Amino acid sequence: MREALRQNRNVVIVGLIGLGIFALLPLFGLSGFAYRTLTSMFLLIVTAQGWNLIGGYTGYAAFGNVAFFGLGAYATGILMYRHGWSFLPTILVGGLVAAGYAALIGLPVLRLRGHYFAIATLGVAEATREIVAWWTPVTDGAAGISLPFLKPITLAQNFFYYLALGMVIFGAFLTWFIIRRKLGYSWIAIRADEDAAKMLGINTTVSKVIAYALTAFLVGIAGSVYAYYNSFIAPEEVFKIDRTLQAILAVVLGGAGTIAGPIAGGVLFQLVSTFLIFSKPFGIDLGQFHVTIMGIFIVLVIIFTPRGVIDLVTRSAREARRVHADQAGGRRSTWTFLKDGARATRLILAQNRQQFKI
Amino acid sequence: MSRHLLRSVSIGVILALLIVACQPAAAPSGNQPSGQASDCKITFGAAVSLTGKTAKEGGYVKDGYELYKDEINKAGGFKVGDKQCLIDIKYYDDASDPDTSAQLTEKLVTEDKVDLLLGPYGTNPTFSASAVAEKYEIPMIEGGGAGVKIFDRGYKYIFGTLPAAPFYLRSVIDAVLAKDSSVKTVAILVENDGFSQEVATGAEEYAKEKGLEVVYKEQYPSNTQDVSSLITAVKAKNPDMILGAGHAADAILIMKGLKDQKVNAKAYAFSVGPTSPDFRKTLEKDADFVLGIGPWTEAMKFQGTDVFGTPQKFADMMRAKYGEENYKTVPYQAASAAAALLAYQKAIEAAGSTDPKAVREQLAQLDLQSFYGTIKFSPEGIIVKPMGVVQLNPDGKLYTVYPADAANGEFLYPAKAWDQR
Amino acid sequence: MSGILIGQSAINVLLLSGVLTIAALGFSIVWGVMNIINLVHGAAIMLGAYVTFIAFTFAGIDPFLTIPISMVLLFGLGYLIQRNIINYVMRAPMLTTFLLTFGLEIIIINLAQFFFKSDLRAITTGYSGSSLTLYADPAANSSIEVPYIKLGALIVALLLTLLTHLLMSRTRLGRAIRSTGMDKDAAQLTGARISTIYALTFAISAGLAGAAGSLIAMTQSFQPGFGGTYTLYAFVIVVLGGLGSVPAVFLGALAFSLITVLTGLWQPGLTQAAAFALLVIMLVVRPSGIAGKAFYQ
Amino acid sequence: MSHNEIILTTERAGKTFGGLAAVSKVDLTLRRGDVIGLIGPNGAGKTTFVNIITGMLPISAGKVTYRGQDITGWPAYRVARLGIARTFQVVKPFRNMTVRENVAVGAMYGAGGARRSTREALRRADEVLEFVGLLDQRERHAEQLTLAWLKRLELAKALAMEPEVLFLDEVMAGLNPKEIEAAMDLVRQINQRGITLLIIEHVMKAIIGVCQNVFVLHYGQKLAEGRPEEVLRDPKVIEAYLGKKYAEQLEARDAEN
Repeated sequence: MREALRQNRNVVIVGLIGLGIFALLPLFGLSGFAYRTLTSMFLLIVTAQGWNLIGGYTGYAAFGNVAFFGLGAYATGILMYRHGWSFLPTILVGGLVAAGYAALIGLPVLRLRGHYFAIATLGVAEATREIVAWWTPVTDGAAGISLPFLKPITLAQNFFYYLALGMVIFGAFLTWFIIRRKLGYSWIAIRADEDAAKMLGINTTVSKVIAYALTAFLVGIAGSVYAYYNSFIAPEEVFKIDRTLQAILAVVLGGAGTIAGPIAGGVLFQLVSTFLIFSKPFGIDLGQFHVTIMGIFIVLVIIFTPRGVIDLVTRSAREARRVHADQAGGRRSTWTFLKDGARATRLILAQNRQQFKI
Repeated sequence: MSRHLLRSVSIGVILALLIVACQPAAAPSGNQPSGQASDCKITFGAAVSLTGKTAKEGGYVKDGYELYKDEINKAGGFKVGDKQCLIDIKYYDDASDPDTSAQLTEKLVTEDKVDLLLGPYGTNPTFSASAVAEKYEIPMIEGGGAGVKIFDRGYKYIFGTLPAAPFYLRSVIDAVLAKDSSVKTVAILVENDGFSQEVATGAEEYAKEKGLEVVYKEQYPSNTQDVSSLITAVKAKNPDMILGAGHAADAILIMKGLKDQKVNAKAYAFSVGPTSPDFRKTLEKDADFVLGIGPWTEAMKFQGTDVFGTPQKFADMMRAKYGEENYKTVPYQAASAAAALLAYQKAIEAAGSTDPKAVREQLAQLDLQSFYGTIKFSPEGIIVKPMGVVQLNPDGKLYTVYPADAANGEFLYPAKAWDQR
Repeated sequence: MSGILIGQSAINVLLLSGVLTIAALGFSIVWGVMNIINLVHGAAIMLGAYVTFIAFTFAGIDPFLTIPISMVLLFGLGYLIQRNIINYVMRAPMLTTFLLTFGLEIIIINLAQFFFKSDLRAITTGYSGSSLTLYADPAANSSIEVPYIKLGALIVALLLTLLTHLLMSRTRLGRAIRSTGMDKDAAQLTGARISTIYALTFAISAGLAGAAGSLIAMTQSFQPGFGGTYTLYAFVIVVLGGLGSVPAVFLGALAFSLITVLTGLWQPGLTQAAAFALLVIMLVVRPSGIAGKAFYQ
Repeated sequence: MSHNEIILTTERAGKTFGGLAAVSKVDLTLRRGDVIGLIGPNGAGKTTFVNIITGMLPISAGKVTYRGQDITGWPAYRVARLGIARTFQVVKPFRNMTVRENVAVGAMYGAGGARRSTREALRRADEVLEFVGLLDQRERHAEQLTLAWLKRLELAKALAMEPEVLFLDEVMAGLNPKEIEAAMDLVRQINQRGITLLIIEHVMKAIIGVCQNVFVLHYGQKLAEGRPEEVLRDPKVIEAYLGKKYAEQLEARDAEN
């Protein structure tokens, strides 16, 4: 995985260009809707980057990350609403509360593997939601907490946009920083073979708990920002399982265990789901079928590109380049390159489809 | 060369995707009455749930909006200054999701440039959507969220045509006490969501105020599939009155459970459920005697100068437009939705423009007699309106039984015991 | 706590556990044999409920007699889904199958919403709501009641559980399924066609989900989205009971019902939190469940 | 190198699985520089024995001492960091890493790991890879290697940890005679570097070729111990271990005739 990244400097270049575009985009004037769509997308990416640490790199399929999102949101909500804190420090508290909670539940839960770990984390998240909903004196219970919003509008839009974008960069940087270090190696080793990792001297418990806590930190700060951004939080909304699933989908779409994966997947997921609500392809109103089509999209992606779109694109490009280089000089043109690329993509898709078949 | 190529292709793809995402993908389309000449057009925006958890109620809300739109356009639209303006409504489906609701409201305001906003259905989506409306200082009248917390945030542009949640079950207590002052004990079953909590707390406080003893009040989780142990616990308390604050599915589950365990109370009432057609359809005879509440029922005797005039007329028009089968009883959500547009009509006509601030000022001082009764908002923006009590009569119909001046049927009390039916 | 309260609660536990066993049984088999967390399960339960609803409302068939119909229809659907979709990810990591079934669930629920609308549905027969009074204390206005329809559902559920147990332990098909679950490569050597076995396993699971849907349709109202909660319950039940055998599912359902009913009496707002807390504790302390084994039997 | 210093001992070490004893009351002493062969029929408890010494499995009874320190029941990673390394019978490469990264993990976390940076670990990996003859494969992904290469990779990962004691669990199984020769050569070289070796092996030629002493386990208990030639002539051992093989050979011969 790490080496796939090294070989594809292109991915990094594309990423930096994309970052530049996103950083400059507001200068060309965005509608409030575009601001919101992109800000939500960044927050989704951050939760995806969080999941990627435990799920992508360490190989522990956590299904309860929404608990951290909710705790982050509630930390901000309670501190701002009850204790009059200003917003920015609550982000840190939100992240730390989530990380602490992850460390606490991680100690027992990370002893489990596979499905059992997945279900245990799911259970923890559900139980956390119910407790927050029930614990009215502290959380205001199911009724939720309302927060004032930042004014004026343009300031708020840019503030949240760049804050969220900054968090995406932070998430990517954090990931990059760690995976080149011993800790990162230990995660990838654990994912490949936990017993072998132990025998090489890796304290897998510590590695996993750190991974889980960092995951929770990223997801928690996303939750914190969400709380203030949305100005309203309620248990059934901030602890919704769908949030975990969306983050996982984003990671899988882009490519698990890569830095660019959650970003590419988050962009793709948000664009597709937003597009489906509004678009009327060929004048056909998708109407209430937009959710169904999202489901079909998920199924197709899982069957055809289980390693994510980045893997698909880079492999296709590599293959096309190889074929291209073999061809006689006369036929080398952009057009033939694209054609080769398309053929390679088709082939890879067909291979992927058969890959896990019985 | 190929590396360079890949790079340019990637940039192109990203740009293309961004353009798709950030631009309106399709021209706003609505059902414009064609061929009819009009001076101007007023566009409303609404993100309602057409799929997801509250698709059903979202559908009622949309139907209410649509009926009003059709009728007012037939009548020539709104009179703004000296112009006649037809109205149009742009809808999106928020899939019952508050995040989507906020995103769509943002789109309606900043891209579709609608003049004014209508609310979604459900307390949580309303929270999110109303925050966007307030941010842009565009009025939003919503007929689908009654949580008091929506209105105690100091917002100025949000108005609600449903009475505040804590008032929901009060009229039931009044109605029962008016009939039988010997009633002593109440049990309250509460779903664990914000709206139901407010309803239950309001009912509990009021019951105590009236000298009743609340012998049982417990929360149950949303999406619960089994309430048998709650019923067992309630039965042990032997209450005179059983109140439920939750959603229609829970109300049905509780009624089935009460019958299963032969729990006999003198009155059963639910905040949500009895007025929805599904309640009678699913419970059939077991729905008899159950009390429901509504800010509006078709039996109420209101009179207005609007396109509907009376509740009965509104109900008949709903049935004519959407079919007898679908609207055996017309749920109040449809009426409160239509009332939202009616409130806009009067405010816009008074303001002489659709300027958000001017409309907001007019809404704040609105005092209007209509098919929906008096439409008048409190300083917080929520309608001030007594709740009517309805009862499912063994003859299969739904009668309004309280207050007396709106009643069109006899309040059957106490409810017959299960084994005597 | 009075005797009547205890008695009624015991009845509640029993009645609840019957339906939950059937609801979790198919989920457990697919998990144990195919190593898949099948999120489509809840959607299959939902479809079963609609089969019963339609057969009862439009053809007037007694809901108990619709059970075979929904089992057969869901069996067929399950077979097709496994053959044409899930089979492509049988060797994929767990996450892949999880997300795939998640996507499928979205599709099925939203299509159901389109065809059946999101109206609440329920089945009310002549005998709905009538119950057998086991003990009555007229003075205190209290009694212990056993609703006939739930009693019937319990009997059907126990019968189906027994049949499934026999199918898995006594028949050639059951043996083939079990050996496939234990070691798919070894099973291949014995001549079993793995893909067929998997398709049949999935179909059996869907058929059981269909039966669960029919039973649930008789006792509560439903709309297209209601199945997800049962998938979640199935998770908890399978973990509590332990993966690997039919009786374990029954034990798990019993344990789950006990927690639900007990917390329902004291602090109903925390029923799910209690169930999940127990789940996590169970996983950590005894991952194999109350009666779990490594494979299906 | 002193042949007298005791480096690792087990005293009455035992492991039970649900009441069944897989290993019981095994006493073993390893001296610095030893090359000991651990043999026994399949299911004799050889791998389990290694697992309880290295902390892979919790030990049920007895005591493990390493350089005078009681390490009974220590978790695997602490045992590994002390300088006890092992390979796995079923190879366990990190498939999602390159060969070089695989080995670097050993260098990062093994006995010498704490003082090494990632970069130094990668450099150390190159040294080890050169030693085992895998240097030209270092950029390949582990999943692309053949079994013989994978066995070497196992060895390289363990060596990168700078162990003092190394357990080799059937590193030669599945290799062809030429590869076995090479592997034996490698084992001798490792030993020359001062590393104490305990080798589980079914390839008798290798045992005889490299081991000073052989230790025989049977039904989880020590059956015999001594010089390879003597032990392999011991009737008890032949009956328990080789006897089965001879019987199979005889059977095969009968079938042919």
